Amino acid sequence: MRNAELNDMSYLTRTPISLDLLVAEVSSPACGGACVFLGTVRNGPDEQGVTAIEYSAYEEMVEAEFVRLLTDARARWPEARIAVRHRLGTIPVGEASIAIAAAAPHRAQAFEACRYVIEEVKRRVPVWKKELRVDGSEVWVDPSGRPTARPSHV
Amino acid sequence: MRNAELNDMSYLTRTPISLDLLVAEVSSPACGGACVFLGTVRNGPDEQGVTAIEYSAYEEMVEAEFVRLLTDARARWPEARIAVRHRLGTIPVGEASIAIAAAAPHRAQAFEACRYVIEEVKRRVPVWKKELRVDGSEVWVDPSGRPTARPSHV
Amino acid sequence: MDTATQATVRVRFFARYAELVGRSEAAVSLPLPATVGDVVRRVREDFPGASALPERPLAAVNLKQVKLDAHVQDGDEVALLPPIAGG
Amino acid sequence: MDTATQATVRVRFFARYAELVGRSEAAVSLPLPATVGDVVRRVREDFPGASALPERPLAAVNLKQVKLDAHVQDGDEVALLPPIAGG
Repeated sequence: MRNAELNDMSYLTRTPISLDLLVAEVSSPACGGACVFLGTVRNGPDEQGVTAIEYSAYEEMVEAEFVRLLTDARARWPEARIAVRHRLGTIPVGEASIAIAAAAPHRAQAFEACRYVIEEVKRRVPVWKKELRVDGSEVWVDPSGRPTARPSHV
Repeated sequence: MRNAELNDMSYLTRTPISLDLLVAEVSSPACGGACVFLGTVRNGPDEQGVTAIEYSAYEEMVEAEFVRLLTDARARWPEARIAVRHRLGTIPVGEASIAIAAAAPHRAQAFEACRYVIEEVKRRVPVWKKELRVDGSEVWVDPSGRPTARPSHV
Repeated sequence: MDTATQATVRVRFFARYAELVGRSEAAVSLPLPATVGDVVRRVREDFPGASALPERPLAAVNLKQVKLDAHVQDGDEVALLPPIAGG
Repeated sequence: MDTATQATVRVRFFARYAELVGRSEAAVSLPLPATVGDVVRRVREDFPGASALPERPLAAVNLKQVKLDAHVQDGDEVALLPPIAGG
């Protein structure tokens, strides 16, 4: 089953992501384990009063890149069933910007496939973040780690 | 926050586990990533017509063991926030018997803490499974892997 | 027998072991000092189905896994655990 | 100029780059053969804020990341991408 491709479903959403629904997309009687990763907007000690992050994307390329990325993941873990949703727009602290669910017959495959997808997303899916701060300032997040532009979750 | 200990909440349940609620227990503005593991009842090619698994436990020891196990996990990943629920009773194929949520400032910690907890659960939390099969037979699952008694998810 | 040299422990059986022994718990008295291994031997002798239990089962005392050479005290709860299949 | 030796590509700017250039897209014509690097140079010369773009930005042609020495054809969509911060 390749839900996302078959139904031409978008990997992008502008509304909160339901974990239970995402997991339902990958669950199957043949799978004994599912690993889910949630990336959430952070305002920790490394951040400077972040209230939300505005996510934007090269949307057509995000869709194309997710198809390629999930094709790669399925080649590595043929028995895994993987679903992913990336949220765009203004996302408040604590809410999820991305959710990945990977179900597999054995749990090691589920953990590995899920981890692979998030690492590849960070590397190749064209999404950008602008931190919105309590003082009203707005700062583009530079993943290379310049002081004024920390990634919200790394 | 040690929700489970503070509120004297049980790690055991006899009703379906809500992932969204479990994740809400661990989410925090300081956490940028959360990893969730779900163990689900499987009826794959290795199983022989499993319709459900009946889970039983040494319940008082499960509670004590989870306190020890989570104390160990928090010593290894002090910034992680971890919640776990193990379901008992008759669980149909496809539904979750266990869910673990680990949130942390950085995603590597979340993945590692979540994986640690499920591996330790398999090793030391006194829970037993009896497979209920379509032909009406009932077979205790022997995790050491004897042919008539495969683990439902390993 | 002097009570100071005698212990009564509560023994609990779970899952397949409870089915084999036909009960989920039993009280066992034995002279001190005694180990969990002594409790297991006594159980295997005294209860009909218990001879089918392994000689060296997984065991817990007072909710914590122990080795069979661990000592027991009067009032302890000793549990005999089939191979753990949690998760 | 002969159209066979000339390409017009659609250039798209995203996130911080769109802010720097003050627009989200532009049409750029240039003689063939041409590479993505040629498109970047042309953009940095022709558009006011674009001189602040890096000389070697991340780029995609037709929705796929490419190196700057990749060739472009007439009708291609060339995107200049700030460092990716997805997830």
